[in-house]
Amino acid sequence: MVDLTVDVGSLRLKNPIMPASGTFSEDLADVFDLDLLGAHVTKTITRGWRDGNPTPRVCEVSGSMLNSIGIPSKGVGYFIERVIPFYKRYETPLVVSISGNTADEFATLCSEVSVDGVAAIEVNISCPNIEEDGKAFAIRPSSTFDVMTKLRKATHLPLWAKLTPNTGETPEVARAAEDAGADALVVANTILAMAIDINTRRPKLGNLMGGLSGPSLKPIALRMAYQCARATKIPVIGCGGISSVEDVLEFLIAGATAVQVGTATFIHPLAMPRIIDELAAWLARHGYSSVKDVIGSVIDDEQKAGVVFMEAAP
Amino acid sequence: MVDLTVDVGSLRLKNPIMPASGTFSEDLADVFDLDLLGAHVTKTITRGWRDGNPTPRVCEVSGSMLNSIGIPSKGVGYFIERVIPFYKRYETPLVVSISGNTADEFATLCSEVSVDGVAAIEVNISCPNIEEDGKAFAIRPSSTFDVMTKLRKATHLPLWAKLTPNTGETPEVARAAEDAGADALVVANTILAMAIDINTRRPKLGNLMGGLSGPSLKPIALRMAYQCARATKIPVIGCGGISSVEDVLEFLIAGATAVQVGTATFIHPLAMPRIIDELAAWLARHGYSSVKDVIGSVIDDEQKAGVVFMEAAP
Amino acid sequence: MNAALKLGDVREAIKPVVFERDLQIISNVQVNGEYRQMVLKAPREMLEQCRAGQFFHLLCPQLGGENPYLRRPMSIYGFYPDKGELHFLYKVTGEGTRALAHLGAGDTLNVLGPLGRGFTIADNWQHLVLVARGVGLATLAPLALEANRLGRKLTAICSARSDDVLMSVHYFRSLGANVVTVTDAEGTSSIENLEAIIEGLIAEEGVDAFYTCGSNRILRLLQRIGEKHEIPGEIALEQQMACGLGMCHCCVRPFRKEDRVVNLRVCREGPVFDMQEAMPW
Amino acid sequence: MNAALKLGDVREAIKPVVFERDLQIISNVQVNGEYRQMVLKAPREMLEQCRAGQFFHLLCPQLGGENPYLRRPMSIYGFYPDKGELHFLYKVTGEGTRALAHLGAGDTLNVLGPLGRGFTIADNWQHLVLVARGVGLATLAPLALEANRLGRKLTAICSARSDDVLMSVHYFRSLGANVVTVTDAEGTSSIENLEAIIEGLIAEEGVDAFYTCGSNRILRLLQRIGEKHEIPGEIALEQQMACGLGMCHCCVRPFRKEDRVVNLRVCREGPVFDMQEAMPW
Ligand SMILES: Cc1cc2nc3c(=O)[nH]c(=O)nc-3n(C[C@H](O)[C@H](O)[C@H](O)COP(=O)(O)OP(=O)(O)OC[C@H]3O[C@@H](n4cnc5c(N)ncnc54)[C@H](O)[C@@H]3O)c2cc1C
Ligand SMILES: Cc1cc2nc3c(=O)[nH]c(=O)nc-3n(C[C@H](O)[C@H](O)[C@H](O)COP(=O)(O)OP(=O)(O)OC[C@H]3O[C@@H](n4cnc5c(N)ncnc54)[C@H](O)[C@@H]3O)c2cc1C
Ligand SMILES: Cc1cc2nc3c(=O)[nH]c(=O)nc-3n(C[C@H](O)[C@H](O)[C@H](O)COP(=O)(O)O)c2cc1C
Ligand SMILES: Cc1cc2nc3c(=O)[nH]c(=O)nc-3n(C[C@H](O)[C@H](O)[C@H](O)COP(=O)(O)O)c2cc1C
Ligand code: FES
Ligand code: FES
Repeated sequence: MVDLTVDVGSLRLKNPIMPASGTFSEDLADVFDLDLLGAHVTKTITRGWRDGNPTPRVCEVSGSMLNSIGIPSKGVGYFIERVIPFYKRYETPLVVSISGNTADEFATLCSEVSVDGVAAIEVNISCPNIEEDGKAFAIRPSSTFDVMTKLRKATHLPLWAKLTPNTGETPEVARAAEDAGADALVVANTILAMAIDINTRRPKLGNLMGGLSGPSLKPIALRMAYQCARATKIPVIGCGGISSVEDVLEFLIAGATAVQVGTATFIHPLAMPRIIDELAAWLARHGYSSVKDVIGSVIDDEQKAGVVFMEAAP
Repeated sequence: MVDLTVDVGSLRLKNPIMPASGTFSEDLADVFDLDLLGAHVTKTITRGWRDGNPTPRVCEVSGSMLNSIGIPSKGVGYFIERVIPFYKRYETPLVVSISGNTADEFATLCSEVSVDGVAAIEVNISCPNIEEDGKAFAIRPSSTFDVMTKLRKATHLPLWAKLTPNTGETPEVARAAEDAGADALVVANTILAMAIDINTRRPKLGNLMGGLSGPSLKPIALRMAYQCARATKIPVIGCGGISSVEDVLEFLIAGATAVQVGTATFIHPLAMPRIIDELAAWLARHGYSSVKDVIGSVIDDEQKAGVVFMEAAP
Repeated sequence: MNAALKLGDVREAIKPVVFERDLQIISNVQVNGEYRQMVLKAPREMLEQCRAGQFFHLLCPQLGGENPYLRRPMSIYGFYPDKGELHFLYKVTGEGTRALAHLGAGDTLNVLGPLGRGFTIADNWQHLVLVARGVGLATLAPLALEANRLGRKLTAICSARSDDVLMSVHYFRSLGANVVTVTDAEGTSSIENLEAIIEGLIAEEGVDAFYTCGSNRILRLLQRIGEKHEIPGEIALEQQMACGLGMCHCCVRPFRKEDRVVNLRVCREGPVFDMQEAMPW
Repeated sequence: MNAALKLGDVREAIKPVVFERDLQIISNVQVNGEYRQMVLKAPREMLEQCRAGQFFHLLCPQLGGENPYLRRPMSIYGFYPDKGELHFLYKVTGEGTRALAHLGAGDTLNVLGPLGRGFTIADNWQHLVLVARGVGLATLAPLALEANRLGRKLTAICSARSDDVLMSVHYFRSLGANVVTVTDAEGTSSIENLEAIIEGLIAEEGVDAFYTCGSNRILRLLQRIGEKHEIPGEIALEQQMACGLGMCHCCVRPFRKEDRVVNLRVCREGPVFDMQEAMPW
């Protein structure tokens, strides 16, 4: 028997596979037993009611998708009353994703959801923020540090910072989050993108632009996960385009302690339980007794460390 | 007969299709008549000799590729003596792509290649730069403005600034380039990415990381081209994942005046001449007399202008 | 299952009731110029969960140069637990449906379902009237089967461009339904004519419920008539979908609920909605 | 064409001489446990450009769940302008070659070529010796055809794991070549034994040129023997490729040139290089 458990800071997970925020809900219980998962991660909520963005909210691009769901939210009251109790029936720890328009509102929500039944809080610092001209907190190290400092003070629960790929300063942002007390980094959210219908000449998304997710994002997210694992000492949770056990292994080898599966669940609702099985089988076949043995096992010659912190190509 | 000519600033092109730097060379003349193209864009050169990066220099990722060619260069002397004369036999204007480790070296090269036979200079400000901790000039508006100011002084030829997607500040960088005197923006270069061979546990590229190009990049590059067209008044040349006439139209509708085709030429060496034919046919079929009529014709309701400058998703 | 999927009850449904399965194709043929019918071999446990108005989310294959990525929602056109068959009726419109059209007998198709909330037929509704146009008939067909099973009277008003694209007339008739056809070609499909036909039905036979899907003009008409005569109704709606399960919130449409406008998910709270709550678009 | 592609002359070649074409597959069959042979119908104008040692860049199809993106380089195994045939011999190793293996007679394959610089056979080279292992034989086979056409003597030393994977022995013999087989199974493929065989050939018959490809150990051996006896040689090398045409500079390998180490493109300055300039890896 292969040991699939991993430790994300103080939180032990029975396996490193969990859903990505916004691509998972109670509804998936219709398809398989959610207790199979390493963690449950909810869709981001805000304090108050939000409608979300105009439709169409998704569109297809070459082998991947764009979304501009926005963050429709029924508010924190509904969430605490209706959603948290649902997940209490499971053993799997619940991770609550939150966001706010301002750092203070964000911090208030953070303390409000620090309740029984919640194992960790994922802070989605990759969505637009009105105090920074609509830039996400996680675009700049300074705004990352400021908001994380406030969030850190607002809760004693483990705090996972979810980073954005829409930045040229990934390692610096990662270190800012670590310095401000993040317990883990979720790497990464979607990257801003666009598609236009050439027949109607209208953007394919009602919101003009949206986030790219799915296989196209994987090489970018993997690079970021690697950069974050090298730049910080806190656990990294890889996310972006993961749809197979091979993808999971790529992130673990790069240094991720666990991974989130997002868009792949839309295509194959059973992707996560299947990957968990295949991960155990792969590790067994390759003679590993614990998944921990592959984490960070990338062979990157030390002289190349300098390259790691570049944010440019070629 | 549909009019395919476009004006990139003072430079008139017979059609809006040209190769992307680094994916084109004299060698393509073995496959078709290079005079069919709207412009010729050379691989980036540096002043002195450079070897380029260790192999493997390319790898495949889901439906796209990564490269870490680096910028192998035979230096400016060889270029002026051997390469420019080759292109003189063609009517099509020659655009020379250059780069430098420091702003001053970059500017020196810029004036050195401002010679007879060169119609415009594309400045690759998206490659690592030692004065900015290895960040590319085009990651930050300030470094973009500084290097572009020096480059502007170094030449009277049209100056095209090639931007990077590795930034959270595309509109600001675009405006900085415009303010410093760029005549056009090439949007965009590759985005930093990574792939790992799970069997060897080694990065698939000798240089650890490299640039993602091909279809996966398209929605990101399109978003940037749109942002740049909205943020500035200078022509935008779209680039990233273009492989069909539909892709070209998407960029033109978004506001690009011309486009560059890169990786698609590796898959289909005849992609560019085929796209030129198909573009004329599409325009004729849809009743347009000039390609200029589709440029910037995107229907984006004005109230959404605010969204344009966000650099975050969702 | 249907109960479990009803609005508000979602949270109680933690036993897996939605299936992801590779099904074998029995046939996949053109039924007229625009529509194709696909018949799949399906397990009884899956078919027994199906209800009229529900849909499946199909993983269209990468075939014939088509590379669809997301699944495509398709109404259940017919489900036969005894025969072990699941039927779809689809129109080839884009990448996904073009890819579907490439499949042949013996190939497999991965399906997810049944999904969503189907039609209601209340115990005291005796005369049901459905008004459908185009591929909307695919969605309403199993309702006729169900009405037949329950011994209710059904009038199907089928609207189309011209006679040769009138779908399923034969099918509705075979189930003992009264079929009225109206076409653009004959000039009989106008809203005015439809209104006259329906008012006639109400006056002569009485109508207990309306069912429709798809057309905005027909929705407005039925809302108006329904309100006037206090006849309830349901409408099946479409929206672009990613997950099909209720997770992503991409498939919302606005509905009137107690003086507020709320967004509901077509895949979860729908695709069948109360007709008066639906908002024309 | 060959001339136009020679190092340094590149700039003169502005007439299209490389073809991108959809070719029809005549056959694509397993020839032993590891290798498959593909025969394509090709136009004479393309085949007349071909030279031994050149390669084509194949657009492997999206088939059988494989989604190769970049083209795959494959040596010309045979080209027959009179028959209108182009042959490849390939080993199924990954996504692209797995996809190739799915193709059958009547399907089309998009090819780009001929590409690169082929083998040289100088006018005064009478006895040619080729040493090849594994799929390297695919690259060296057309050299035997050319030697036969030019009336030169050819000795082919074929090395393999065991007898049953010895490729092309029959083919080389049919062209009148002297074939020596060495295998790991029999313990005859050691470098020492190879050296003894080659030294024997030099002593008994004289050798004018060596040709090889692929193996590092064989390269070192031939470099040593070649230097000692002043016998020239050529080696065909492989490297990952994107464009195949010389544009992208991804396919470089280091070579010794006048006391410097320079990077040359395998697709353009190669895939055939001077044996003494090649650097073991
Ligand atoms: C609940 C439901 C039931 C449906 N039942 C049927 C049916 O029985 N028969 C039938 O022919 N069609 C039906 N449709 C419509 C069908 O889903 C679309 O025609 C199909 O998705 C088009 O895919 P495509 O790739 O061929 O077209 P494309 O235009 O290439 O599709 C592009 C994207 O838009 C989405 N899309 C396009 N049209 C629609 C639409 N009308 N509704 C939702 N998404 C759309 C696609 O799913 C895909 O994600 C139904 C839709 C819904 C929501
Ligand atoms: C000039 C030249 C001639 C060749 N001739 C033959 C031949 O006649 N028969 C034959 O069986 N093989 C030949 N090869 C090797 C052949 O190109 C590879 O086996 C093939 O590309 C593997 O592709 P894949 O998708 O099956 O494997 P994968 O391992 O999935 O390929 C992944 C990537 O690596 C590249 N790659 C993998 N192995 C090689 C290699 N050895 N050389 C170059 N690129 C590689 C692929 O092209 C692809 O881009 C030749 C290579 C070169 C450079
Ligand atoms: C439809 C959709 C909705 C999403 N909503 C959220 C969200 O509310 N909060 C968040 O942090 N990330 C959200 N994401 C981003 C995902 O959590 C994930 O970071 C991203 O999709 C990349 O992973 P993937 O490629 O596996 O999907 C959403 C993604 C999608 C596709
Ligand atoms: C192999 C390769 C080499 C490249 N070299 C350069 C270069 O030297 N200078 C440059 O500005 N861009 C270079 N690029 C980036 C391309 O010009 C282009 O911006 C990018 O590939 C996106 O376009 P595409 O998706 O159409 O390829 C290179 C891209 C590739 C794939
Ligand atoms: S399609 Fe995802 S919620 Fe309806
Ligand atoms: S493969 Fe592009 S230069 Fe050789």
